[in-house]
Amino acid sequence: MSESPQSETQKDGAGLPEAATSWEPRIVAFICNWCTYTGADLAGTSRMKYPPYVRVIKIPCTGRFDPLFMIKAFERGADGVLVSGCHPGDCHYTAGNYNARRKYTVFKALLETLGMDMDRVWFSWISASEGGKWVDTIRKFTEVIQEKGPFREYREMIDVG
Amino acid sequence: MKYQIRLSGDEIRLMQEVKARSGVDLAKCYQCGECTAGCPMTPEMDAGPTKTLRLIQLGMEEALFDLNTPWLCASCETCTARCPNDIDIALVMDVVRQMARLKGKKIPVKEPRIFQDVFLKSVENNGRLFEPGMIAFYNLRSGDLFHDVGLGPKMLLKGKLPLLPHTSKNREKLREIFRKAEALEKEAGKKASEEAHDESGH
Amino acid sequence: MSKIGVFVCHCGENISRTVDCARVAKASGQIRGVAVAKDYKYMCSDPGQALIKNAIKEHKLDGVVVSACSPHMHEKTFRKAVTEAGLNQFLCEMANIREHCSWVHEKEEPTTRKAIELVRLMVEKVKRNMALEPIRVDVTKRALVIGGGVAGIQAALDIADGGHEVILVEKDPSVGGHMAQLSETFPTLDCSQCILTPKMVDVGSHPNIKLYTYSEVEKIEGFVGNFKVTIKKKARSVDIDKCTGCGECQLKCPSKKIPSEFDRGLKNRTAIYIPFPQAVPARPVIDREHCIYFTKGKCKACQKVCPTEAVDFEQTDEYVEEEVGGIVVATGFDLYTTDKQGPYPDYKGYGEYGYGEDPDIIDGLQFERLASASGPTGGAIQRPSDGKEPKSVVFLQCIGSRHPSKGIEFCSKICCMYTAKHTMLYKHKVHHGTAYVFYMDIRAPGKGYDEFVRRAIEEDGAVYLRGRVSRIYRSGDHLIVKGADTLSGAAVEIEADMVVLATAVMPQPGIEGLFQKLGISYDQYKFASEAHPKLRPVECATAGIFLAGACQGPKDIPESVAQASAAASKALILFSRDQMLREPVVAKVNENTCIACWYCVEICPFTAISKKDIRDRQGNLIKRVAEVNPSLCTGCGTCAATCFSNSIDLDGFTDEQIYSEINSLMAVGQDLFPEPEKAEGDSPDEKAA
Amino acid sequence: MSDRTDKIREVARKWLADGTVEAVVGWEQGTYREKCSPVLVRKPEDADRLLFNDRCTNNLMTYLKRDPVRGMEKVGVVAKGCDIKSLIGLLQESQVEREKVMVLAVTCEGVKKDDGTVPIKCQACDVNTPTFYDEIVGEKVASNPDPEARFKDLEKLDAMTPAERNSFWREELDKCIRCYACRQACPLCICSRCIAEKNQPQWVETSPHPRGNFSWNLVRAYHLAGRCVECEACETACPVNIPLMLLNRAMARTVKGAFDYEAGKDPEVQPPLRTFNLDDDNSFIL
Amino acid sequence: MTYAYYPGCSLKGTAIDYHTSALALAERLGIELKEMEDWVCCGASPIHQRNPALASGVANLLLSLSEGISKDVAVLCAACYHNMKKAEVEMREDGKKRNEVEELSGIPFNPEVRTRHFLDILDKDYGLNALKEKVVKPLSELRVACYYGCLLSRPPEIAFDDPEQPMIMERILEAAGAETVSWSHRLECCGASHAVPLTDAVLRLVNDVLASARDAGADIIACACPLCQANLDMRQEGIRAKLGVAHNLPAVYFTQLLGIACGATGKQVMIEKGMVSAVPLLRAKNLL
Repeated sequence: MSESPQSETQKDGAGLPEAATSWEPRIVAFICNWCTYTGADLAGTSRMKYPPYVRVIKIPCTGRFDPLFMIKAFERGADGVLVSGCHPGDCHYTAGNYNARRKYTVFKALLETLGMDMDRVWFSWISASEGGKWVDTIRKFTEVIQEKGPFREYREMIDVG
Repeated sequence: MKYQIRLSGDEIRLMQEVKARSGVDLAKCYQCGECTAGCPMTPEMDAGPTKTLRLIQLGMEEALFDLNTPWLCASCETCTARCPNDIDIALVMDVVRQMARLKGKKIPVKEPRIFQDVFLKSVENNGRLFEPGMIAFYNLRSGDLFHDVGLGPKMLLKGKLPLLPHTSKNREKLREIFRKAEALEKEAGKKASEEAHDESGH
Repeated sequence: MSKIGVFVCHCGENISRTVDCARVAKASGQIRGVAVAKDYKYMCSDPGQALIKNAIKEHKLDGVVVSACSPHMHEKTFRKAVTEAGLNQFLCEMANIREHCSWVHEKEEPTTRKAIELVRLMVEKVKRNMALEPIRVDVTKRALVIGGGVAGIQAALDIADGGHEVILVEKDPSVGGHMAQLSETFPTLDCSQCILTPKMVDVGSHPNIKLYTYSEVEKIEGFVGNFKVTIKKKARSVDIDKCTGCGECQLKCPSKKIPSEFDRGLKNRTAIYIPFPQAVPARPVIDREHCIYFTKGKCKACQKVCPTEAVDFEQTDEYVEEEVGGIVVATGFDLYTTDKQGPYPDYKGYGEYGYGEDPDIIDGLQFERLASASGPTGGAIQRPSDGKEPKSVVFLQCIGSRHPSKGIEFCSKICCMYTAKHTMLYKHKVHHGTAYVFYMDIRAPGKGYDEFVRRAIEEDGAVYLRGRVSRIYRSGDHLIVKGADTLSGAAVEIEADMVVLATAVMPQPGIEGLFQKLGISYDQYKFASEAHPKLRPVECATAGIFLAGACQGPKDIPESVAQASAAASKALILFSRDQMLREPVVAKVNENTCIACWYCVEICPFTAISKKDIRDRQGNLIKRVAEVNPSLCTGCGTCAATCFSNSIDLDGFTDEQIYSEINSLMAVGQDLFPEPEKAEGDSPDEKAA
Repeated sequence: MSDRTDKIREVARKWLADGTVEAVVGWEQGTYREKCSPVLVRKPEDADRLLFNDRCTNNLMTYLKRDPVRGMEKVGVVAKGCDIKSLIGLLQESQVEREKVMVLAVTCEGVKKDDGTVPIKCQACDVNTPTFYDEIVGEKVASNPDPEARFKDLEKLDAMTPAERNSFWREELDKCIRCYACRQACPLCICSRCIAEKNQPQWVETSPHPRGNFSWNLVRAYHLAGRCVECEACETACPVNIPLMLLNRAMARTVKGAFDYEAGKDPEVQPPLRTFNLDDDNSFIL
Repeated sequence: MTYAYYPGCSLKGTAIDYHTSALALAERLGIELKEMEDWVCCGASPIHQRNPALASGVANLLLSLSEGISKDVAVLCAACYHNMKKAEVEMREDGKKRNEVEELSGIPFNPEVRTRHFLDILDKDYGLNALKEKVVKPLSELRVACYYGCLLSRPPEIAFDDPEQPMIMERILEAAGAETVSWSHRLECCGASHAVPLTDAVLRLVNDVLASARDAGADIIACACPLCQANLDMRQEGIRAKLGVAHNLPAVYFTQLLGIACGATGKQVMIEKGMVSAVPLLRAKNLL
């Protein structure tokens, strides 16, 4: 049953995104189950439209978000990472998002110190009623990533590795 | 200071007098401001109807009779029509003008008062309004001798102004009503102040 | 090797309009570990569910991914279906290709590719899912109600009438709370005691209610369904079983000048006293701080006069333990004081009103006592300084409340209404007096409430002035109140005979100590916090603890009673089953690598993690580790993300699962996207329905 | 200096003789040039091996969590102000029990590195005279009035564009050979099994290629954010001279700015990632 | 169909065109407007501004003059209508008030009497279908802004159509083939009662009304009140001089337009009386 993700990668050969010629933005969104996931559901039921390059990974709460998930996503070729949860005061678990915010603050500073391109790291609070905000956020983020192109700096490291 | 008041329980008398003259209970006014919002004359007014009613509620007589607001009321009754508490605000304005006159208060804007007087004088004299005479008399009284003077000849040319006043056989009846009404309003003033006196328990 | 089944739903045309579902099924079939992949028009329909169930049996599937709508829509449906086919429900996951894909994207190649990737992501997750069982917790079907005001009384009666035992703890010698002090109640003006005392009597005599008055909660252990409560019964110095409540002792007690709490200092009481005639229990208590025997060692007048020898000077505080399954917190409120040094040291008093030192400046509860027929004046409105009937009374709203510079920003909610009531009570008793009210806004949103306020103004002639009062000072026989009326723009000065301050509704002073014992959160003012302000207004974030009444924030009587009944029904729901079932999304600790830094213990919002000693057979401590109580854990995962030795993980959202999801997204090869034309005719057996 | 040495020996002897402690961890004369080495003194008569001078660079707190000291009922430890910061960190995270440690604090004018230079932590030291101890020896020594001076060498990083910073770090981190000396030297790397050695899932790739190196160093710095007491042991230990303290200090500066927190100051205050404030900075979140 | 007709002072003076056109129209429709004898002035706004009781007394006198002609008093002027209708409604509904007014005026009130505005008569009594049949020259392509002003529907008790959204004038003029525009200031006060003493304020109010009608695309404004018409028509020159806005928007009586539609000549409805002449417009639309 338990197959380590590592073995999975090896099985799929290079395991890397397609060649730059057919590049499409790869955005990973870590979103909480109660607010942002439901907000994204609302965007769907309202038939709002946004570009199809975002991949959602559902977590119960932004409190569950370990910043190292973000590094893993970049290691695997993500061009942008979004983390989104309930607005302050609205957390289903009362305080998960406050704890998450502290982690963001520290991790963001660390990435900045290391010279990471911070346009590729977004944080947001999107409530269950903010389907429109979800759509706007994804549209804008996709636009930014499309303008920037692939995350070459990180990919170089990956390629060398 | 007009806007510094000491409340001692007597303030209710003004509201009671207005009620006696108009039947309007201003305790119902909760100061929502809709009358001021709809009033066409608000830009020219110092206080607007809402605040005028407030001064009555608090018995601020001196400040009330200093306002131009009641005199600028155009009697369009928009305020009355839209008041959420069905207060006949236009009537209150009429009553405030009436009270100011009866109490011999100095009127802050003279023109509407003069117009009122000459208009009614004309009516009382002729039974019907004689517009050219009324305007001339108004200009004389207000000191604005050439007010709308340009309009007169044009209207004359158009045949819109009669040269002589019409009169009516019922003129006397009309004058009688004028006289009686005047007597009654004075009496009502006395009664109102007595009632107010009684109710406030002094 | 996993055997996963993938079931792609067309949702009529809702998905298939923009997503090539057949291709999604085909591509899914090529993911390693996928044994079967099918698409179908309506997966949630009976035939759709049958298709899944048959596939589970036929292919001996050990995981299912239903690629359809949002899990918030149909996760329960499909989990039930797989359970019926013999698969553990937590081995079924949903890939959301409707709300998150078909509905929000155009019909184009990347949309179908996204759908395939979403399936792939869930397949990788499901491969690492564990068969989990819902957590079962035994329930003790008894309730603890803390606080014997109207909210506590109502909650206790409702639970007791529901057939369960209730432990009602009240810190004062009698139940009744503040409502017992009120004269009449808005907006109906019925007599407060008349409607409350029958309920107080019921509480005292209900076979299912165990009443602890003059008692406090000392300690609370355990968790939902299984709390163990220690109650301190303060020494009453009277044996209430022997006492008949005849009152002889009160008459003989020589210490008579103690300000009565019940009458809010407007009347005195004795050292041995029954707080008010309708008290339940109607038994006295000795106030040892003021009792001559306890302070000077001599007297015992009460003991001598007692016909039943009920007075017992040797009594000591007693501790009893009770086991309960749910707790209703109904500790109520108290009023802010304008004193310089009040019971709320964090908030400033009102020096501009003389710090509450003038006897004719009173608060709302004192006015209630003045107006009450059972009060110190027998219901006559008399000012405290000299007993004269006040000819003008000025009522000030928003004292403390909505006054950030004094430290309080909230609206106390009930003052507009009770002030209107006060003006009416006053005018009904003092016909020629004038009642003035300084207010900032009138907040009267309730059934018959605004009409009530308008009645006070229109019929009873209360003069409402929109503004605050800047100063109150004494001038001879009068109090000069200097305020304003912003509607007229006037500065207003009133010579008042008495001033009534509608002071802020505050939690009981020091109540946070109890909240800490309960492990429930509270706001900056020490009002208890609800789990969700809109959808869970009665529950605490801590499971099994419910809120009733003004301990949560300012509330009037009907609201407190309604919330009390709601809290009672929450408790009754809890007691309706022998065991509770909970989603097994809970944290678990890897004891091998846990280094006992206690970050998880500190950060858990539900105090679900505790410190555990691991000992060898001889009892020697080997190491200490964190331990999760699955009954308390709600599965937020904050601990898992915080632990830097990564020794704590969250079932259902394990690090491994999330990593494999990330990996699945990125490890995308060309072969995963068969071209649409190739899909035709080339379908591998059974991969497309 | 010799005065402090005498006093240290005196206190240690007394503690050992009257059974206050089982052993005292301190410094003794090393065998290589002027360097001092850690020593564990168990008998009163061995107390004279202890000394204090400006080559007592090692942070002895790391020994508190290692055998055999870990198993002792009570142990004395000689400590400079900076060493005590790491003790406070360990106390906050319950790695050491206060009642099992006797802190013999020593005032300090600063120590020298092996190459004779003065470390930044000494240049901007704010604990020359320790404030947290059981016993203290030495005259009071004034501290640098501006402890923030230690952030001065971050300015060269601040001045770079993100791209420049990125290539700077790429170059530095490429050197990493994944020997984990930094981790071993760190008094606050307290995990019994480091995340770098966990493979289910594989948090950090193990081989020393740029991607794995980047991740490892990032993880290390992140896990020390708000905890690192800037003792410089990691940087000193690094065989390929990666400027690890630049990263650590950048995090310390962030934590100070965002949460007004300094590691190793007060054992009663919650470390920043173990708590939160309702009004923490929210400006960067959409 | 005979009505007791109360013209009021304006209709014998500044609004002679209203009077004339109404009679011309009535004749063509076969409605008899029989002028009450020896009527007096209703006192307009000044009378109740001085003394509300006086206004009711005079109104009662006027109502009594209908005796022998009809119980329905036809009124064209909005101010007259307002004063009379208000007194009538009050007296009918409030016995105390009725006693006071009867006492003051010395005249018994006949509760059968109804004050009727001519618009109401056309709409309810005559009927739009009948009106349509009389139309010989439809007002095609004439975009009319119907202006009610304030007094016709305030207080709401005296209104003969929805007091906030009346459509009666639109219905009638549309029956005569006109196109009506939807505009915002249909019920706003033009300030007529201050036309003499507070001219500046009145210019502002009239300018707002005219601008609203113009912005809505109106060719012409139809009025049902002599004070409104006088104000809207005569003040345009003052607005040009003082506010620098040239509207040049004719304001005529609805009776004038209806008269033309029913075959009256321009002269018969005195269309030339307007200060801002409607003649060029009506000629262009082939109505003259």
